[in-house]
Amino acid sequence: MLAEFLQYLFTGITIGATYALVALGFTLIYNASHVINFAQGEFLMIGGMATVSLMGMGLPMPIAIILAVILAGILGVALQRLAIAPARQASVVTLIIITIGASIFIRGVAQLVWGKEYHVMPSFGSDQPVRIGGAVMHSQSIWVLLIASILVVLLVLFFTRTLIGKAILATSMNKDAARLVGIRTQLVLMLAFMLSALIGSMAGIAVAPITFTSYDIGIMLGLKGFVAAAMGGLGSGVGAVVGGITLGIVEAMTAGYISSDYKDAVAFSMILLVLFFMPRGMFGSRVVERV
Amino acid sequence: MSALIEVTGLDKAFGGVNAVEGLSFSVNAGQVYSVIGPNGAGKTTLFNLITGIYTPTKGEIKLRGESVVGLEPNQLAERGMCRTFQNLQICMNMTALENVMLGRHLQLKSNFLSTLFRLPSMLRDEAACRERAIELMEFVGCGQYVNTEASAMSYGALKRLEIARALAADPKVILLDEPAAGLNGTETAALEDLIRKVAQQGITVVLVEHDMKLVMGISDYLLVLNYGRKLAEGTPEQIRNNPDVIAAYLGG
Amino acid sequence: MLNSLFQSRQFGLLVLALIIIVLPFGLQNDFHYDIAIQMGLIAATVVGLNLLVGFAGQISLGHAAFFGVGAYMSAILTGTYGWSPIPVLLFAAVVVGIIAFVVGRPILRLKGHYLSMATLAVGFIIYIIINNERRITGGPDGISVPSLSIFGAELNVFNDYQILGMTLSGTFLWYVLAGVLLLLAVWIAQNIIDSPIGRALRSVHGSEVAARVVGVDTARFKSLVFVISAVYASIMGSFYAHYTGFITPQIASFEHSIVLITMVVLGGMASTLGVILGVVVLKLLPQVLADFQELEMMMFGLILMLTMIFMPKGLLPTLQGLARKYLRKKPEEGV
Amino acid sequence: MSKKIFRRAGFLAATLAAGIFATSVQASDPIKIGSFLSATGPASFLGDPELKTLEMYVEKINADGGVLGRQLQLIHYDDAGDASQARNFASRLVRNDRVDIIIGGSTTGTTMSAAPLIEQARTPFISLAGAIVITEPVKPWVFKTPQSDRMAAERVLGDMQSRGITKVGLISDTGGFGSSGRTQTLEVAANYGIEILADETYGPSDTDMTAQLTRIRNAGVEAVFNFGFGQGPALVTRNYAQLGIDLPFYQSHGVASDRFLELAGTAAEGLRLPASPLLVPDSLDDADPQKAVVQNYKAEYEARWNTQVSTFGAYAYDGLMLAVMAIEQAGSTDREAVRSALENIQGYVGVTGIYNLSPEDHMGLTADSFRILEVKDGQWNLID
Repeated sequence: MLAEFLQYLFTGITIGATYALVALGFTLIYNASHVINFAQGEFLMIGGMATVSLMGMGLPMPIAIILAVILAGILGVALQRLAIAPARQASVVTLIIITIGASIFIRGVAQLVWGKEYHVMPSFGSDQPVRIGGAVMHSQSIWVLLIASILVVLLVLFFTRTLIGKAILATSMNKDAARLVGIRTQLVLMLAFMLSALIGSMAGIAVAPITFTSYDIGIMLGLKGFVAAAMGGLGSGVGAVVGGITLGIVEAMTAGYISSDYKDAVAFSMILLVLFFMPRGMFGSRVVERV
Repeated sequence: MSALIEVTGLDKAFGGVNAVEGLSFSVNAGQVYSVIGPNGAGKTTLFNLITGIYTPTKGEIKLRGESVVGLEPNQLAERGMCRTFQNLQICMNMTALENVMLGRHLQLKSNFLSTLFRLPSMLRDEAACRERAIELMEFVGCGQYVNTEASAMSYGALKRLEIARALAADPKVILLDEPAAGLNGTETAALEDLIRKVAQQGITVVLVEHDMKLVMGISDYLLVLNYGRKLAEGTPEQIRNNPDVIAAYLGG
Repeated sequence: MLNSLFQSRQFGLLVLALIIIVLPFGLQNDFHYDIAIQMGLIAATVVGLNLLVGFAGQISLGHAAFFGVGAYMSAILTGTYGWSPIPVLLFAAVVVGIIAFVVGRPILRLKGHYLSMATLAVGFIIYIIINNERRITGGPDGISVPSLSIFGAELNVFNDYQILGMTLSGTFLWYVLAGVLLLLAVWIAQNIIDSPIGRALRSVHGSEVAARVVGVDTARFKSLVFVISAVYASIMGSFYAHYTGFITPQIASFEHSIVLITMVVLGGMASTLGVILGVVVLKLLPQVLADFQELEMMMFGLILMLTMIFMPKGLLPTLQGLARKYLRKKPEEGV
Repeated sequence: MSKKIFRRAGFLAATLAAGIFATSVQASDPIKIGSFLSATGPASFLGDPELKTLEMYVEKINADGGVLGRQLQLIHYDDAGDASQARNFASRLVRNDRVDIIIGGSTTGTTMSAAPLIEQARTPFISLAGAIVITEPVKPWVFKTPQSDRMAAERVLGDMQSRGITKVGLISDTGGFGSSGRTQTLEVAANYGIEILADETYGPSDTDMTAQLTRIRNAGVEAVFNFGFGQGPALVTRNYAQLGIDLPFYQSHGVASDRFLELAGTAAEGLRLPASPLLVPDSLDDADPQKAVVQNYKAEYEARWNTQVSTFGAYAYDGLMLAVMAIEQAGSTDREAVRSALENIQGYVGVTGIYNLSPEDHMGLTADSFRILEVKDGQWNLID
């Protein structure tokens, strides 16, 4: 009984950690620009696919990973400069469509360059599963959790301890005021997209040994990440992490105890329930209507 | 006759900070009643509480003897209360005239079927509504903007347009939140005239305003707020001579 | 002058009717008719969605689900249970209306991205049910739908009909039907927009708080327009199902919802003729890009992205703006 | 700036118009083979090898002089796995391009949504999708080359029966392939004295199935059967090994490719599945009539595309060869003649199996055409 529960829990936490990382990417961009970036999933895809293809060229794994992350970062900056910045006046829906267009475009290019097949990426460490209390966990899952935790800590430090991090936060709160005190908001926005891309690609690389990777892996992961971010409360880092982990655990528990047919449906119902009682997600800012 | 608006023991806290605290006052029908006070005194918060945009933490608000705490703004509109905003709330996706016609929303009884098929009854109502809206635009001095997109109008014109919209609802009481803010001398003078004309029609006017000359000129009664509390109330004459008010304004 | 001509209600309807009448002279074969008919049906759906998204400013990322429920109810009730298509279509519209009302009330309190999320979730749940309940819906492999019959007369795409001494193909009659449906959809949508109800809806978009203080029960109007647009989708979903004769859960999917809202935004939010243009472009694009094979996806994404970046207001409003600038040099008076 | 946008819009409109109308120009000479496949999208690992196969063999046949002295012209559209798109492209093929025969429909959904239109246009249609509903009941103009999913289920259950297994756990994906396979398996299990004790599913893009597998393990089963395609079954296989489940494990023909072995790695060791002989061309008995055909196709495909051959491409190979055979026998592209020639083809030795079609059977394969393979030392091994 306990072993079973633990198994579902581990499964949920592993999936959830991935969702959390994607959600963090959403949060970063949302915070700086109030844009929901539907191309977020493509950063994961770029991370995984670029690493695999660079390794295929004979590069050692660590170098391949670094190059892949840099590539994703450049892509993030390009996305902001070429697609988001020129459309500053556009409405929320228009921006959504632009990022969807961007994600289709990136996927289209990836398919041309890397083909349509799924690819295997070796685990970072051993391939032996880890056993805890009768349940097993992929050893790569430990890596995923580790990387997720480190990234979260780094992000917290970045936002609370560095000037540039504080600048991003200030821009998110009031763009005009930030500009008045001398923050170059365009630079801040670029930085937010870059950071988001870096986190996304690292998440993509970390999970690739578990999930495989292909040109279209970003669609579903991106969507689930958005769900997690909204559940946690857009703009809240804690919310993104809690939202992601909760979503993962709910999915695994539903598949284990209720019905695997309806695990996604249960997850989506739960979001509706959360939003019903907390219209700004679990940790979203309680903004007072100002008129 | 009892007061039109009666507020007793009103509190509003935002995250532990009291924006309005222990406030009681009443507005009599037919008055021009002004709320003044330094920035951050809680004037706009008070308006938002009275018009149902915020819910009070504590206290009672009565409109014509009926408790209205917890009612939605649209329910208050049904009871004859309408307002304007310090930061303009104009529908920029419509023409000026449509904005004013929107104000007559409650006066239109067209049902869904007559809308779907454009039945004559609905067209008649619309024509009457349009006529009244044009009248009101002329009344507030926006007559030349009838077919202009709201987004193409000047700030001062939009301020007056908002008053026309509020009047279109045939209110018993109208709350104006800093109507003179951002207006030049001539515009302010015109506004003063307009407020007088509105009051002459028997509509109670509640005003939040910084322009002391305007306030002292047209108000029947004043309420002075400071840090969310009542500092003083009385006729313009009494307020002008109140030492606390003088201290707050000079020291603040 | 030109401005009022563009915005006059009769003008738009007239242009549309003219296009629908003239178009057959350019359609060379049944495939062209096929695409045109689908454009008509989808356009009518999108005109309804535009009431919600374009005019009332409420985002829906799950609208295809309503389209799907209408389509599937028609497929199942006429196919499996042998009911008559038109009553089923109306019944489905009522059911979808009720569903939209029940879900709409709580989720329409949400704002911005949270509303998108909630509509996405509702859409996904409906899609998952359709996909999973294989015994009823046929599951992911889809279900076939009987042809439409009106008062006992079957309208089959594949038959020929004698009407007033002329032989007309079923496809042509479907074209006429789709054209009439689209005109009707536009007429009703314009009636709604150009009325106190429409004003209230637009005020929800323009300034919700202003709408509330003048007495607009915004919650009621949001849920009203949500229901209206869902009913539009349901009815057109039913017709679409009868027309194509076979449907799969994909028509209720998130992807399809995205396609629908993209049509609205691409064509021009709050422009009834604009969103129809959006449908035409997005329906033609895959056919045109089909020749590019591998490049198709990349080009589609690029076109979508560039159009929205350079024409954030959508195709038609941007083109209208340009036309106005060309035709009238003087700036508008009274500005 | 605005001028530029105008010009661009004009160009776009012109392109749109040209794209739609240009294809209606008729050339009478070549034999037109129409095709709509899921070359991209979630079913691309079906559509992609199918398209590659069609392209290379049309080229090859044309180089060898064509059919009836006429060249073949392949007109292909990518439906990206979307049934509505498939229907529209089928419409375009029969009504606009007026093709002589259609080979395509990678999935059951795309096939079924296109079928009514093609039937009506009285154009022979050879589908490459699996579900039994495509050819049962028989539709006059619709044929298919893959074995039905029911046959796969029967082969697997038969093999389980021979090993004395009676309690089985089923896990399938919620996409068309898995969902249809699941239904068939549940329907025929009793015929083999087998009870399905657990019936779990996963979404096509799920990344972890340990929860479902844990549930199956706890149901007290003696073997597990996974019906699905794509990367899902590889993940199931990995999760299966990771959980240390030590029961016989079966996959469907949906993963019958070397790619699957790469993805699943050592976790695939010991699992069995029904597959075409294509995966084990060299283990076939020399007397086996399929041996040469299979070896040939594999060699040619791999040489041309520099990538591993897949079972799904073979469906397209057999489809094309059947089409060519029928046209040759009919002596023309007269549609009715081709159709009737198709349904009378006997003893065609294909890569997938030996086809004996008839007016009652528009597929023409038996369950025996599936071989049972087992993974040993990372290689496919012929068991039965």
